[in-house]
Amino acid sequence: MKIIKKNVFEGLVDELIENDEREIIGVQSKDSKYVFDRLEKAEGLELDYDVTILPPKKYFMPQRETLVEYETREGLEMEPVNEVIPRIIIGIHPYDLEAIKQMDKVFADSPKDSNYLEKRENSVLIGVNMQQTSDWSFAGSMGTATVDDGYDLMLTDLGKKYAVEIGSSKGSDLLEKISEDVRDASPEEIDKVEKAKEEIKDEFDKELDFSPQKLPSLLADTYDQDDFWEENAEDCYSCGTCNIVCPTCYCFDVQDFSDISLEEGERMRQWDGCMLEAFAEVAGGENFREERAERYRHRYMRKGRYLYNRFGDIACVGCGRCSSQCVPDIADPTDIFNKLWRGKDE
Amino acid sequence: MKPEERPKAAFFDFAGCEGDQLQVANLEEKILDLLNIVELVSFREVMTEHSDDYDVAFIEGSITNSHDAERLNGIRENADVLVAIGACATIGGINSIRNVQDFEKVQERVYGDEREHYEAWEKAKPAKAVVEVDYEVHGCPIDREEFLHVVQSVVMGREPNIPDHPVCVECKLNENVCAFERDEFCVGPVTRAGCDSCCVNEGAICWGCRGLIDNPNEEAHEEVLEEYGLTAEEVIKKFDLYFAWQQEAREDE
Amino acid sequence: MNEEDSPYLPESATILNVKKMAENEKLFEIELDSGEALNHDPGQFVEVSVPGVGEVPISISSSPTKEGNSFELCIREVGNVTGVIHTLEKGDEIGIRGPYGEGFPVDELKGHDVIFIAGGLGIAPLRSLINYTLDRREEFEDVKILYGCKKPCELLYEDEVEEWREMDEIDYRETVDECPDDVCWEGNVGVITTLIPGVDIDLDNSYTVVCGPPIMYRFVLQELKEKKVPDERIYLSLERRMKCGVGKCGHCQINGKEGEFYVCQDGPVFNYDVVKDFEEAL
Amino acid sequence: MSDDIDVNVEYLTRVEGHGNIEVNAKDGEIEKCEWQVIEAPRFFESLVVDRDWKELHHVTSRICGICSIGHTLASLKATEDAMDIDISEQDKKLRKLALHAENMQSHVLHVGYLALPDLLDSKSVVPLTETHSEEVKTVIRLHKLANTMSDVVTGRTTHPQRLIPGGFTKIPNERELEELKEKLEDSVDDLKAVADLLENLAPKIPDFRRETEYISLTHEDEYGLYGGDICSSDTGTTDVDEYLDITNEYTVPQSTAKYTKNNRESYMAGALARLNNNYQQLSPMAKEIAGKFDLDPMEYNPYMNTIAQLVEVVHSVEDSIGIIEELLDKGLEKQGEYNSPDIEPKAGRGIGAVEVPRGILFHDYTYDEEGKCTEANCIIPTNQNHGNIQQDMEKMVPEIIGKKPEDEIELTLEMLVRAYDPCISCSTHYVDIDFVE
Ligand SMILES: Cc1cc2nc3c(=O)[nH]c(=O)nc-3n(C[C@H](O)[C@H](O)[C@H](O)COP(=O)(O)OP(=O)(O)OC[C@H]3O[C@@H](n4cnc5c(N)ncnc54)[C@H](O)[C@@H]3O)c2cc1C
Ligand code: SF4
Ligand code: SF4
Ligand code: SF4
Repeated sequence: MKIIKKNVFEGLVDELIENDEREIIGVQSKDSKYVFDRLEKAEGLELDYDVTILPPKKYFMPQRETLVEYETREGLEMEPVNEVIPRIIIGIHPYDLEAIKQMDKVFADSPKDSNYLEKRENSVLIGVNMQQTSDWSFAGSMGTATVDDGYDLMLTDLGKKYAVEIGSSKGSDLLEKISEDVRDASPEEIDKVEKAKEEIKDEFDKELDFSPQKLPSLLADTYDQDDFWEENAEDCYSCGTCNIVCPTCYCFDVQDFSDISLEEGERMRQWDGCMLEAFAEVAGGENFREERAERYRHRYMRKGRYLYNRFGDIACVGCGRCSSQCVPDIADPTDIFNKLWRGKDE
Repeated sequence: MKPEERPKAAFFDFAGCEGDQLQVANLEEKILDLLNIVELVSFREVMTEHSDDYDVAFIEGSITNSHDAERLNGIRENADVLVAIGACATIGGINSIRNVQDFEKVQERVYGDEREHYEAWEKAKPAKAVVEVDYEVHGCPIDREEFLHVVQSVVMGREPNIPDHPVCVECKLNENVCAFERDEFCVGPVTRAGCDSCCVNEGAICWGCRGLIDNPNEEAHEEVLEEYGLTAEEVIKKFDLYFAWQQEAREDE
Repeated sequence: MNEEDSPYLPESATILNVKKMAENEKLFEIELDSGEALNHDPGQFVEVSVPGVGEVPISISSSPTKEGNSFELCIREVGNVTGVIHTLEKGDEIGIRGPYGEGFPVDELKGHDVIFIAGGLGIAPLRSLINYTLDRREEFEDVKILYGCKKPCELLYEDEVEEWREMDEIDYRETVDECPDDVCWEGNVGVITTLIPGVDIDLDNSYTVVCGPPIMYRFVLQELKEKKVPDERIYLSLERRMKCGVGKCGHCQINGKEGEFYVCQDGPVFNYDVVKDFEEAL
Repeated sequence: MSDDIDVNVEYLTRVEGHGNIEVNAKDGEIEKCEWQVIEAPRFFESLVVDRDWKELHHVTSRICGICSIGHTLASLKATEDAMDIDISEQDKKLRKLALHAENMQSHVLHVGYLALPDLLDSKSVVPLTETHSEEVKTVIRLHKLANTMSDVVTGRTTHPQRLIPGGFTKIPNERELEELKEKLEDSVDDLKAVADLLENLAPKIPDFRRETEYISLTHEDEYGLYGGDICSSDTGTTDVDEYLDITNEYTVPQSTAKYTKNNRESYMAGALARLNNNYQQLSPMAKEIAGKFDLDPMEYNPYMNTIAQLVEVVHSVEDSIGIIEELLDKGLEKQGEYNSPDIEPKAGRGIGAVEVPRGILFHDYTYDEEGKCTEANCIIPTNQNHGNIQQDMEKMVPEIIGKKPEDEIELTLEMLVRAYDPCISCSTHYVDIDFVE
């Protein structure tokens, strides 16, 4: 573990903004909320934030992205497209780092999705341990309030300085530039960091009443509680907000757009959501998940069980984005999971 | 595209502000590209030439009297493809606010004593209430890119990609702070996306100009608006700024 | 980017032949511009692209045993992409990705009786396996084909069906849901399930493969159950909305109490015993 | 040349909205000479009744797509007047930019796309894309510049999203303003090119004169567009609150729109009226361009309105550059991304007037304590011009009858109406005659 002064870190960030060819991204405020966005100055960084509107996933799987370009002037020609902008992303919370680890598995699974992977490989992730928590987060329960890996550098705020853990050579390379101002952490400082990490776990207002490891079987047991799902889904707009803001949702739609010449164009993918009505609809009108309740259930199953079956991860990292942004306030996983858990004993 | 293969296109306007035709003019240099894929044979706002020989008719504005209805019927007969552009033509638009007002009063407020003078239907109607409409370009005003996309699709013989999900989707993709989190009220959750949540991106709220999605959860949204502090009457007002015709049509079904 | 890297990049291919088969179905013979064979298993599918319009999953309807390097797709016009595909002609270029998915377990089926039950367009994927068994007839025991359509005019692969009718080495039966008075039809009239009771099924030695519209499965499976056909001896080919074909986009996921499947990767061919308890599967 | 004419233009083209021209003469005797407005009524003054003060500008913007910024601003000013809402100097400047953007957009559209074809003996701009492609491209560039400005300031080119009571939901940043300023500066060559083109075509502008009254806003510090008093070329200034004394609406049988008159049978509003009333305050380059056409007060040829529009485009470009410089010099005061001024609605009546491309525009609202609109009146410039068009026609027809072939007479009349650049789609309402003050 290393220690650097805050002003040294800011200097480093400004130096990177100035001279590094990579794009420097950091957490910044937007109205009363926070977002990951391109940094103009280190000053704009807000590392003491609760949660961002969208997760940093958008840098590896952009909201809209071209996959293929085509041209038909002289016969059909198609080219793969992957616009990779190397980036340094500053200020990722542990739960988002955990989510990125999960996404890495999904897109590295055969056949590999190079559009995601290349962007991912060309990014440097600088994490930061939480100082404040979102009212809706339950990362403490999900075991994602802290992480041991998944970052290139990890910062912990120690007042006038940061403790820095190095996760990779990409991370240590960054510190090269300021090596003179980096020193090893003292045992007391290491202790402080460990304490801070321990303490944050209990800072969350929301929590799961049981171990998340029990989710897969709980959800299997409650899959056919139709009344429960219907009741809870009644106010759902099918607006997909809970999908779009989730760091572990990755479903997408693909559409073609032609240029006005009609002789060239592109195939684009865009984030999609299983809560949207047309998600499972096929030509002719058959919809395999026609009812709000079916879609609503599907999302919880997907978070708590399906991805666990496929990759071994509980696909909810407890960030609380879905619950905080769902307008009718029905997307809180702790609410649903706890109700199911309580109902189970009855 | 070879000049002779270009479909012939014509624009017609009814009761509206002509903002959608202006959006077409606002395509700037892309108009020249557009002219490579369609042949413009009638567009009263910008050209004197006129022909009744057209393949694609673009309709702007609401239908508000029988004279207009007759004209629209004639256009439908001439055209192979009829495209309604803009909220007035797709859902009745702002004009349909009067659909929920007392028509006697409406006339009196505006015409005073001379209300008998002019024929006007009690309700403003979108094109599809009068004739069959093949495609719709939603919005008040229309989005230029979406308009181009629809024209291209018509020329290519494919279906345009018109979303049937709420504006919230795009609003989230654009990482806006939700209206409800800043003490404002928004009809985005029941309004058809496709505008790229352009009003919220500009700091405002979604007003609903693209109309209701096919299967909106209006009850839930009414409840939510009331929970956030609107009175039932205010909720209705939020909805009838743009949805008056659609809501009535749905009830009639 | 290295071309091999993108799973979303189609290969260009050319339409060699188009044949109208019924009111809404056409058969397309296609060859990759690379000249190479597709190397598919019966039951697999490809993603067919019309640039500027979109991409659709389509089962490969020809058998890998077919002569030459071309393959065939039977496509019903139902929407956007399929609508434009239907306007294409010989010589037009399209994009192909694949083959994708798990096809029929040919090796498992070898040495057994195979009973095909096809409803409507369901014949398209089954035909790849049917032709495979016919081309390698000696590797299979009895082959039975039950084929049902709504009306006689909707019968696909008419020339081949004519041959099947005549063939001694297979048992071919057909039915139509209804037959207009002015059409001459010698086969059965009634839904496909009415053919099943009359078929002899050697329970220990046969496999049944079924493909048809969603609604058909429930009734056919019911009928097979009555015949005591073991669930694990039944194979189905399922269809779901699909955007990527490679297990990423999430659209084709099927759920149930037991877990989930991705049709594009775990299917489209499934063993009935494995999917029967999945609420969303059937 | 016959003394019998029968001109019947149904749905005049290349104007916004629907109007007809009907002129009949037998043996030189005029039987009918009418400018008829036949737009389907849209009842705006009723649509806004009962609606919330936060929505009015959104609704009334839809009166006209071409002058949506102007309607929005007149609406906001009326609401702000009614509720005593102040807006900052910065917001005022930004609003002036918005108004300039619209003025430019609309004028370029009219001069370049609608009027120019007449001078080039073409029926529309479409054939010109081939015969005069460079000129058309120049016009497109200017049009695009105006729209870019509208985008940067108001968020959109038609029906602005950012303008709200009390200010803006969102404002452009300094970088955007700097880029805009550069583009404005770069447009000078294009402006001159269009001026040169029109100068060469000037002899084709019909030579017709009729003395009339010109009404516009006037402001002591600037070429009045966003604010000021009402100015009559006959009788001087009047407070905006007294607008009803100026507009004096009345009905005529041939029109669904109401006509106005002040000191004479009719008056004219629009670019020419503004230029006649406020010439001294035009920017230097605008005056220079006006000079090329000998255009200075009092100019009584209505056809010169098109040239006055060109002059105003130049003025708007120059004035906008100045406004942006002022804003940048002072440094932009930042505001939130979803700004929503803290306003307590209250009861009252307010009047807002702005100059829009076609002339002076009034919105007049009355609100109850909750901020619901109880009564509204909007008087739009095109309506104010209908009477003047009619008067012009009545004077002109006898002058040209028998001297020109019928199709030329028809064209001359069409060009006359077009010169006013009428925006008939907005002229869809009568005011309540018994409007209580
Ligand atoms: C494994 C598999 C094999 C198939 N085999 C055949 C075949 O051999 N012949 C045939 O005619 N059809 C087949 N289909 C169905 C075919 O894919 C759809 O009819 C087609 O996608 C409809 O697309 P569209 O653009 O014409 O319709 P639209 O309604 O315009 O559909 C828009 C988009 O939604 C998706 N979509 C819609 N319907 C389906 C669907 N049923 N399945 C998957 N995606 C869908 C596609 O991405 C499509 O581009 C198969 C489907 C699957 C999943
Ligand atoms: S649960 Fe909430 S956020 Fe999710 S789709 Fe339904 S309404 Fe939208
Ligand atoms: S389901 Fe909700 S709480 Fe869980 S990771 Fe997704 S957005 Fe965060
Ligand atoms: S601001 Fe409106 S459109 Fe955007 S997410 Fe919120 S409710 Fe939806």
